[in-house]
Formats: sequence, C-alpha cells, structure tokens
Amino acid sequence: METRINRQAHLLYNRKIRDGYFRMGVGFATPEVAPGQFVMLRVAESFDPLLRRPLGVYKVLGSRGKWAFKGTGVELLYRVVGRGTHLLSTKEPGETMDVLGPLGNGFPVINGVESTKVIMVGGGMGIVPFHLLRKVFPEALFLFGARGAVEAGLASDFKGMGRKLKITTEDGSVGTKGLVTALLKKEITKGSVIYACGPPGMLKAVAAMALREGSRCYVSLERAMACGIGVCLGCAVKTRKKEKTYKMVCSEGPVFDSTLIDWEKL
Amino acid sequence: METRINRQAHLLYNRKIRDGYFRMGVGFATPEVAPGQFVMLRVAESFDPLLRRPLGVYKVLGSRGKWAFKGTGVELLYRVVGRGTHLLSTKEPGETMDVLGPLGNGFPVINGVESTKVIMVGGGMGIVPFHLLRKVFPEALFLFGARGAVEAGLASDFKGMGRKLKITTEDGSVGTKGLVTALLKKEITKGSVIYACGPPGMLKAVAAMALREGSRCYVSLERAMACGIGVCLGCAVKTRKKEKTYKMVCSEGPVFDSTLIDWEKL
Amino acid sequence: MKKDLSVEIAGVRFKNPVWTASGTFGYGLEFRDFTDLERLGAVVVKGLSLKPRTGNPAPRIVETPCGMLNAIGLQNVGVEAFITEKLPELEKIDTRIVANIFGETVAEYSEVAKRLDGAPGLSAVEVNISCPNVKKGGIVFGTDPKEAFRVVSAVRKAAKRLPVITKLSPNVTDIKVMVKAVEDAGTDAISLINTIPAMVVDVEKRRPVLANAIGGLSGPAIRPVAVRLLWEARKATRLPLIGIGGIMTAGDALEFIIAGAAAVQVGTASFIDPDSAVRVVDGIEGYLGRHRTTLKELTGSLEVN
Amino acid sequence: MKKDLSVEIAGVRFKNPVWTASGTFGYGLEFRDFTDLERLGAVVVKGLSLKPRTGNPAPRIVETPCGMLNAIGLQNVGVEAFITEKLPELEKIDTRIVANIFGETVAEYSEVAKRLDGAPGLSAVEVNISCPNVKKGGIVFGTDPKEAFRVVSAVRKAAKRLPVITKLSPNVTDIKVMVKAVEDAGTDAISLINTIPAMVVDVEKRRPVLANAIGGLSGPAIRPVAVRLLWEARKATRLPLIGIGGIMTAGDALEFIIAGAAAVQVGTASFIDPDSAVRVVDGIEGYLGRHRTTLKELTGSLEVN
Ligand SMILES: Cc1cc2nc3c(=O)[nH]c(=O)nc-3n(C[C@H](O)[C@H](O)[C@H](O)COP(=O)(O)OP(=O)(O)OC[C@H]3O[C@@H](n4cnc5c(N)ncnc54)[C@H](O)[C@@H]3O)c2cc1C
Ligand SMILES: Cc1cc2nc3c(=O)[nH]c(=O)nc-3n(C[C@H](O)[C@H](O)[C@H](O)COP(=O)(O)OP(=O)(O)OC[C@H]3O[C@@H](n4cnc5c(N)ncnc54)[C@H](O)[C@@H]3O)c2cc1C
Ligand SMILES: Cc1cc2nc3c(=O)[nH]c(=O)nc-3n(C[C@H](O)[C@H](O)[C@H](O)COP(=O)(O)O)c2cc1C
Ligand SMILES: Cc1cc2nc3c(=O)[nH]c(=O)nc-3n(C[C@H](O)[C@H](O)[C@H](O)COP(=O)(O)O)c2cc1C
Ligand code: FES
Ligand code: FES
Repeated sequence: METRINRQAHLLYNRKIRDGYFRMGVGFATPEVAPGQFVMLRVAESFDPLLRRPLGVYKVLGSRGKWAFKGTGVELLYRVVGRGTHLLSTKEPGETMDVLGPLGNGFPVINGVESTKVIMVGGGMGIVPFHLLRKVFPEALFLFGARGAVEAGLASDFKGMGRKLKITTEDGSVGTKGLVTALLKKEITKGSVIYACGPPGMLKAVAAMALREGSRCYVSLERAMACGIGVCLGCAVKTRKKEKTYKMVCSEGPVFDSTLIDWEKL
Repeated sequence: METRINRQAHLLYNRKIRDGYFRMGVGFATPEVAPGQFVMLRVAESFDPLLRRPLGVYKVLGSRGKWAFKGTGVELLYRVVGRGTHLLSTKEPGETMDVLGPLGNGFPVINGVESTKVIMVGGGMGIVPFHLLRKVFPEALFLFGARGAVEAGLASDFKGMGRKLKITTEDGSVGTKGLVTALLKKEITKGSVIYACGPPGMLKAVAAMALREGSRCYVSLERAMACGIGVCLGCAVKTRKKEKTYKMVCSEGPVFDSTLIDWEKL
Repeated sequence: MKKDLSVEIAGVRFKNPVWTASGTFGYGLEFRDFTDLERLGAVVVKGLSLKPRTGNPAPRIVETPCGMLNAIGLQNVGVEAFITEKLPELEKIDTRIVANIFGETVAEYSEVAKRLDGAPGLSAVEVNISCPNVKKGGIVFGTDPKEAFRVVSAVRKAAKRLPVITKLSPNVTDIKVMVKAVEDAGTDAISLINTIPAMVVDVEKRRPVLANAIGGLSGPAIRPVAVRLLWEARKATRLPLIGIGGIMTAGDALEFIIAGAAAVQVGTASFIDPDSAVRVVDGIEGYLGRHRTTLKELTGSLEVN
Repeated sequence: MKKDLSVEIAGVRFKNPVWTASGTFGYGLEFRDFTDLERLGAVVVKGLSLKPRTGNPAPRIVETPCGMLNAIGLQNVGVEAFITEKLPELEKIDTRIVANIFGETVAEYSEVAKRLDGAPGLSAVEVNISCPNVKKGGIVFGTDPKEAFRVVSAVRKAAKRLPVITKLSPNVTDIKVMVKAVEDAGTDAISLINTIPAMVVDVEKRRPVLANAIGGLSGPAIRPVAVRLLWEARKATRLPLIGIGGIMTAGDALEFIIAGAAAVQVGTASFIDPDSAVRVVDGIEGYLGRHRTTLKELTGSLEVN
C-alpha cells in the first residue's frame, strides 16, 4: 500500500455532536497514520472555495498497528469556522470527497520515553491528535483546556482515562477554572515530555513553561495551506535558526520541537 | 402582492423523472405568472458558478386566475446540461434557494384569437411553457417534437389533450417519425396563430413556414443571461429593424413576434 | 443609534458610500421592484454617448470562474434620450444620479459632458476612459496618460457646474501614472477599476465565445486586483477615490474603504442579487456599530508593516 | 491508436504539451507519491537564484474567489544545491526538466544561467522577469521593455547550449511590446502569464492579509485574462508560446492551445489535485481522438470573425 494517497473517498457519516462541531467518517483504504498527521479535503466541486482544507486525523477506523495505525477509513473531528468547514458540514453520507494524506510528521515518539513521563496538552480543537497519541502513551496525562462546557464536551471520548484526564475551562463550568497552563504548571517536571496542540497563545505559553522547566516539548502548529505537501512554500513558520529561517508546517511539521520556533514571530 | 419578487424560496421537491430530467417544486408566495415567463435561480451559495440560471415556469402550484396564474409556488421542469443544472439536481427538499421572478413577457394573448386556431409547437425542453398556455387555449393543438422516447416522455402531462396532442420523434420511437415541422405543415392554415418554443433550428423553420403561410407566429428564445431584468444588455438578439437593432430576450422577450427576429443572425 | 454614513466627494454630499456601477444597474428604474433606490449613495447609470448606440452582436456575455465577461459594445439610449426620458423619472427618486459618459473622440466626450451640464437632478459625471480613440488608430484613452489627460481636460472644461469623476482602466503597467495624468487634467475624483480585458474560447467550436472575441472581466474574481490598484492609487494622490471591482458583500466594500476609498460601487453583484448594494449599506452600518467606529476613521486606516 | 502528443519547442522535443508551472510543483520529486512524473511534458522547477533565499514572512498565501494570492518571496535552495542535490535525482526520471531562474540584477540572472548551462538533464531555462531590478530602484524587469531586453540578452549569452524561454508578466499595458522586446533579445520561446499583483485586506485587523501586503493572483480566476494575453502575444510573434494561468482541466488547456500555445503549464491546479497535469494530458488525448484531429492542426486554429 502507498504511504500517502490522493483518492476519492466515501463519506460514511457526518454527525453533529454539538452546535458547530461534527464528526465525519471518511472511508478509504487508509495507509499508516501517525498521531498528529492530517489530511487535506476538497470541500466542494467548485473553485470557490478553491483550496483543500487541512484536518487532523482523530481516529483510524479499523485495525491498528503499533506506533501507527491503518484501516478502512478515518474519523475527523471538526468545528465550523468558515465557509469551507460549513460546506463540509452539509455533506451527506454516500457523497464522495477527495482526500489527500496522511500528511506531515506526527508527534515524534522518542526512544526510551516512558509513557508515565508524557504530558499531553490540548486546547479546544487541539484535542484532535491526542485520541491516537494516547494509544501510544497509555500512561500519559492529558490536560485539556476548553472555553466552556460545550468545548469541554469534546473530551467525552477520553473519559476512560480516569484521573489521568484533567479538564479546565475558562468559565469554570467543567473541571477547574482557568487556563490549561495552570494545570501544566502543577504537573510539569524536568523529565516531562510535553506534546501540545491548540491555539497559538496556549502553545506559546506551554513552550515557555517547558523551556523554564527544562522539559522537552513538541507543538503542533496551524497555518493556512494550499498544497499540504511542501511545494507551495505557503505555510511557512519562522524558526530561531539563522541559516534556514522558515520551515513548512505541512511537510516539516505540523509538529515541531518547541525550541525551534521563533515564538515572537508566530 | 408585488408583481415580481426576489426572495429566498423553499425547495419542496426535486424528482428525477427520467435520466437527466427533473421536476422541482419551489415554494414562495407566487405573483401572477403568464405562460412563457421564467424565473432566475441561484444554484449554489458560491460564486462558481456566479450567475443565476433562467428556467421557465412549468406549473403554478395552488390557485389559478384567468390568463395568469398565482399560487404558493412553481414547478420547474429542467434538463441537466451543465454545471448549474447539475448543482440544481443535487438539491434536497427543505433547502432554500434564491428566486427572482416571474420575468419577461409571456406569450401574447391576442384579442379575438379563438382557441381552435391556436397551434402550440414544442421541441424538447421547449415543452415547458405549454403546460400553462394550454389552460389559456383549451382547444389548441399541441405538436411536440422529441429526439427519442425519453424526451417524448416529457409529454405525459399532456395526455389529457387526447387527439389534440401530436408527437413526433426523430427516431420514430414514439408517434410519427420526423421533425415537428412536418406535423406543423399538415396543420397550419392562414388563420393559424402559432406559439413555438424549442431549439433555434426548429424555431427558424417554424417561423419560415408561418411566414409562407401568412400565419402569425410567436417564438420563445433562449440566451445566456446575467441579470434577467434588462439591465446588463447581455442577452441581445438581433432584430430585422434598422433603427433599434437588438432586443433583450429577458425583458423584451423571451417571446417575440417571429417576423421581428433576424433569423440569419440567430 | 443610526450611524452617519454620509460622505462628501467633490463638494457633493452622498447619503452613504455605496453606489451602483455603470452598466450593471441600467438607468436605475429597472430595479424599483427589487430594491429601495433611496437607500443608495448614488446610482451611476449606463454609459452614455452622444448618439444612441446599438451595441455588439451576440453572444455578449459569458460566465467565467467567479466572474463574467461582457462585450456589450456600450449600447445605450444616447445622452438626449437620457435627459428627456430617464432623468425626469430619476429626479423623483431621492437618490443621487451620476452619469457615466464615453465617446470615440475627445470632441464627443466633451459634447456629451456639455449636454449633461446643468441637467436637473444630476450630481456628477463619471468619465469612462476605457474606450478606443478612433482618431488615434484606436489607442485606448485610458491606457495612455497623454490621451487621458486630453480627454479629461476637455470634459473638465465642458462640465462647468458638474463634478468630474474619472474612471480608470486596470489595463496599465503603472496606475500611478494614470492617476497623475487625470489629476493634472483637473478631475475631482477617481473611480477604479473598470473591467479587465479577457477572453474565453469555445473549444468545441474553436472560436471565442463572445462575438467580439474579447470582453471585460468583472465579478469577485477581480476583486483582489482592484483592491491592490485602489491602494496604489491611494498612495499617489489625495483626490477622493471610488473603489470598484467584485464587491459582493459589505466585507468586500470595507476592504476598499480601509485601503482608502471614499466610496465604492457595486457592479456585477446586482445581477446575482438586485438588492446587493442595499445589503452592502446595511453591512457597513453593522460593522461600524460593532467596531464602535466611524466611516471617517475607517477610511484609509489600513496599517501596513 | 495512441495519439502523438509530442511537440518541438526551440529544437527540443517534449513528450506532450503539458508542463508544470514554476513554484507550484516544487522540484518535482515531491509529487512522486501522487502522480506519474514520466507522463508530463516537462517539469518546470521552483525559481532558482544564485544564492539560496529564505523567502517572505508569514502569512504568505490567502485564498480568493476562484484563486489565491502568494507572496512566497521566491524562497529556494539556490542554483548550486539544485544542481548537486535535486538534478541528479530528477535525471533518473524520464521527463524533461526546465529550470526557472530569476535574479535581482542582470548580472545575477546571467550568472545563474551560466551555472545551469551544461548541467546534465536540463532541457531549458525559463527566465522569470517579474522581479524588481534592485539596481534600478526596483523597477520590474518584466514591465519595462528595455530592462526586459537587457536581462534576456544577458541570459541568452550566458546559456550557450540551453534554449531560453522568457516568462512574461501580465502587468503591462501592451503585451505586444514586451513580446517584441524579448524576441529581439533572442529568446527561443515565451511563456505567459505570471501571477497578477493583487491584495486582500483583513477587515477585522485592518491590515493586508499577507505580510508582504501584495501577492500574486493565480488560479481559475485569472484564466480568461491569460487566454486573452496569449492570443495577443500570438498575433505579435511567430515564436513558440507556452500558455499559463488557471488551467484546471484539459478543456482549459485547449483554450490556450487553440488560441496558439505550443504548450501549457499547469500551476495552482496541482495544489488542488497533485495529479492535475496528468489528467490534462489524458483529457487532451481524449479530445484529439473524439475530434479526429492532431495537436498540430489544433494549435492556433482559433477562428475569429
Ligand atoms: C495541520 C492542520 C490540522 C488541522 N486540524 C483540524 C481539525 O482536526 N479540526 C478542525 O476543526 N480544524 C483543524 N484545522 C483547522 C482547519 O483547517 C480550519 O479551521 C479550516 O481550514 C478553516 O476553513 P474554513 O473555510 O471553514 O474557514 P475560512 O473561511 O478559511 O476561515 C474562517 C476563519 O477561520 C480562520 N482559520 C482559517 N484557517 C485556519 C486554521 N488553519 N487554523 C485556525 N483558524 C483558521 C480564518 O482566519 C478565519 O477567521 C487544522 C489546521 C491545520 C493546518
Ligand atoms: C428564458 C429561458 C427559459 C429557460 N427555461 C428552461 C426550462 O424550463 N428548462 C430547462 O431545462 N432549461 C431552460 N432554459 C435553459 C437553461 O437556462 C440552461 O440549460 C441552463 O442555464 C444551463 O446552465 P448549466 O450551468 O447547466 O449549463 P452551462 O454549463 O452554462 O452550459 C452547458 C451547456 O449548455 C448550453 N447552454 C447554456 N445555456 C443555455 C441556454 N440558455 N439554452 C440552451 N443551451 C444552453 C451551453 O452552451 C453549454 O453547451 C431556459 C433558458 C432561458 C433563457
Ligand atoms: C455588463 C456590464 C456593462 C458595463 N458597462 C459599463 C459602462 O457602460 N461604462 C463603464 O464605465 N463601465 C461599465 N462596466 C464596468 C462596471 O461599471 C465595473 O467597473 C466593473 O464591472 C467592475 O466591477 P464589478 O466587478 O463589481 O462588476 C460594465 C460592466 C458590466 C459587467
Ligand atoms: C505559490 C506559487 C509560487 C510561484 N512561484 C513562481 C516562481 O518561483 N517563478 C515563476 O516564474 N513563477 C512562479 N509562480 C507563478 C506560476 O508559475 C504561474 O505562472 C501562475 O501561478 C499562473 O498559473 P496558475 O494560475 O495555473 O497557477 C508561482 C505561483 C504560485 C501560486
Ligand atoms: S501548504 Fe504548501 S508548502 Fe505547506
Ligand atoms: S440578461 Fe441582462 S439584459 Fe437580459
């Protein structure tokens, strides 16, 4: 089987799980997917909108491997924020849709890292990669920050984690009140390995905290994308290195070592 | 009630009646519709395709007046020929759709014309206006030309006309074999009033025959349209008059006295 | 509280900055069934010439991705019929009327302007210079700064009492040169852009779709080009600018306003929805409320690195 | 029967007239998983400069109606790395490679061309002249016939063995003048168009969306403009022309070919579907079969009233 495909897939289901949030099953012979990888979806048979939209893989439908996962399709979890995601939300089971992926590099699985040292930090839709990642690190902690009860509900699939799941909301409606960085502050230690996905402000704060504590930290970034495969050079993110200033989120990310990123320019 | 509306209407039904042919019910408080008038439909919430598509009114749903018809919606009958009509065919009941209309001038109802003198001539999708027009002229003949059996099936709504309906197909599969002009040749007399709608070649032949026989003849023309209301000046058709060379199909037609048209330039 | 959307351009106060674009709104009257003309900043009527013109052979329009081409050939009733038949009707409506004019020679332009000057109910003339000068081998007035200067100077002289708006063609290497030329010629304001010359080929017939081969591209497809040209023009002059090109929504209009347009014109959008321009007015009002700002503060507020 | 789709341009025979456009296909290798590179007429690689370039700050791209803007800032690995790292890999693939080049001075252009001349596996250079000349106050080579002449002459001299294709900017008043200038400078072929300068404003932030403010518009939105320019260029020269701009399907490519293009380049479409160019090849083959015609007969067969 190819490692990456560009294929017409079948929409299996497209369920509203709460206002503005959907789970979509897309059926195609799925190559291995690493946690943190994404697909590019064509949202309409039209050139308006023109570009595909990137969405992270939430689940792989079907069998599983060890670090990576293949199967007969993927489940996506998305929020309607604009026209592309709105069009996605109107699609019905049975419709076909062009899928390109899986793309990008997932979260790095570092040799010798013990599951117990891993802290996964998610904010809002940044929850997506952790459903796969927690299968890799069954003992990991998952700290999830949400704006309110609706967003906090996204963590329902993670309930089985028991006390290893900690939720915080900005309005205090679920879990503790506050930002997810407050949770992290309590848990972080020198030996922690942090995997984070969420809004830029959160990632910046997490990266800064990891730096202070001397923990390794990997962040998943977002950028508007055209190609998804590293050729348009559109999804650039500035790095701290002098020699090669920009990295491409689609092909060199979306997950980066947090010390690599120029957080001032993000 | 206004005479012309620009409104979001509800799709009531959208039934495939045979391959590539659909009947669509669109619900809105319908102003008076004259036979031969049309509406402009926005086929997608996108700017690709950009322009609305013109479709003739096939039926008015609900009550009827005398020459004109108002009600609670209209039925359209359309054939999928390109992207716009394809998009229309994918719409589901309950969806909304922008409707502008009714537009244009219908077939002129001439003072003192007896229903028995009227010959309606339709070719292919040119059948559309006659469902309303035959209510105005209950004694009229209807000559319908189709390519084959599938298209001939469009006339099933006209079965009640009995012997006043005559069908001809190019392949002879239904009715007589040949072109509709052959039927017309047999029926036309000096006193006939002809109302015709169909492909340009057919209309040209009908107009020529009417001219030879000294019959009055009205034809419904098609043109690509942008505005539908006579302002873009895009849907021009050349007339034989010197002083004002072009007429607008949307606002001055789509029905024209056949002697007005420059058939060479059509 | 109702927001004040009024703007003053060339000494004339307009209710709001949302006008209709020439050639896309007929003579205004055709829209009475579909929109409230009195809510518009101005109606710019179809281009007028000295004599009536019958226009180009068909097909005259074709749809393109997010746009359309037109080659109408400037069909119009002529300036006399406009003054005697259309203007009296338009005068009854409480909205400003702008006459868009064109000609095939400098003399024709100035003659049209002269006839319109003093016509009751007219607020300005807009000079469409995207036309070939038949006396100069068809060189387009709007792509040659010297020709543009000549034609605008002549109109400026002929239209003694009327403000003159010059409408620029996008089909130039450097819009700043054209801006300077028409500013020097005494124009009171500048509107831009007109359509972009373009062509669609019918691959089955192996012919251009349009009888005229080339037509003007309009619609959302051209908006980013129009916004860029507006901004370049903004940096080249202090004259009031009127932004045109692919405006479908209030958000689109605001792009031009933020980039420095004193007003905008809604064109092709009126074909897709005849009420578009009024929806743009509503949307701008909403935006100003939401952002607690004024039109004045917003205009030209674009911040660039 | 398999149709012969091959074309000869500047003495080089290409399998078919469907190439990829510079900057939209990386160095070609990135597409191996998604398309059959050996079915392409040629791969035109990302623009190369003398030294590697890091490109512009983000955001670099934004979607527009039926199009997108890019302001990548010509990020590339530099000509040396291309020759030592990319070209050996590309040589293994049975497809023609065209190097797109640019510079900030005439000397830089000619230096890049010199290094590429004789590089194994290279079939031509394509000179992107839509770049500012830093020595001339930023005047864009591609919008000034004299500068265009100078830069193309220099490349022509530097690239002794390689055919030179000059890629024109659409941002000019009269494309015929540019065609003449680069023809006089000795170009072997002309490709057009590059992107159209454009801008999108973020109305919430009141800033341009792109960090660079202005970007180049590409995609289906610009196709009718590109077809028109190709046709105007066709009437001005007998040199082979390569059509570019908004080609998404075989039908789109055929518009250019019928208007007179010897070949076409597929750009933005490769982002939407990395297999686009091969689908265009298939579609052209199907068309020729259906119409019982040949590529040669079709090319430039446009009939105009
Ligand atoms: C690698 C990657 C993985 C992603 N995974 C997911 C996922 O699993 N689930 C999910 O819901 N979303 C995900 N996103 C974000 C998703 O791609 C965007 O929300 C989507 O492209 C917006 O498209 P639109 O047409 O609906 O919105 P647009 O009309 O394009 O934009 C609407 C608004 O959303 C903002 N927006 C656009 N793109 C992004 C973006 N990439 N990130 C944040 N805001 C954006 C715009 O600035 C604008 O304000 C991912 C993005 C990337 C780059
Ligand atoms: C006043 C009027 C009334 C009409 N009434 C009906 C009706 O009741 N039922 C119906 O099925 N159709 C009707 N049509 C035709 C219908 O408008 C077109 O078929 C439709 O616009 C095509 O849109 P599209 O996007 O599917 O095709 P496009 O992609 O735009 O075109 C596909 C193909 O169809 C051809 N085409 C496009 N427009 C027309 C046209 N107006 N006439 C003929 N061929 C065209 C094109 O040349 C092309 O070959 C009417 C047209 C007019 C002007
Ligand atoms: C059908 C049509 C006819 C037009 N006629 C004229 C005209 O007579 N005079 C003129 O100056 N501009 C004319 N224009 C150009 C528009 O006024 C406007 O500048 C252009 O369409 C860009 O705006 P838009 O994208 O909003 O349509 C016409 C445009 C269209 C689409
Ligand atoms: C992201 C991007 C990068 C580009 N980079 C280059 C380049 O390096 N050199 C060049 O000559 N053209 C470049 N172009 C222009 C394309 O080669 C092409 O001329 C243009 O995009 C129009 O074609 P399209 O509409 O098919 O994309 C680039 C275009 C895009 C979209
Ligand atoms: S999206 Fe094209 S390089 Fe990343
Ligand atoms: S479609 Fe605009 S005038 Fe008829």
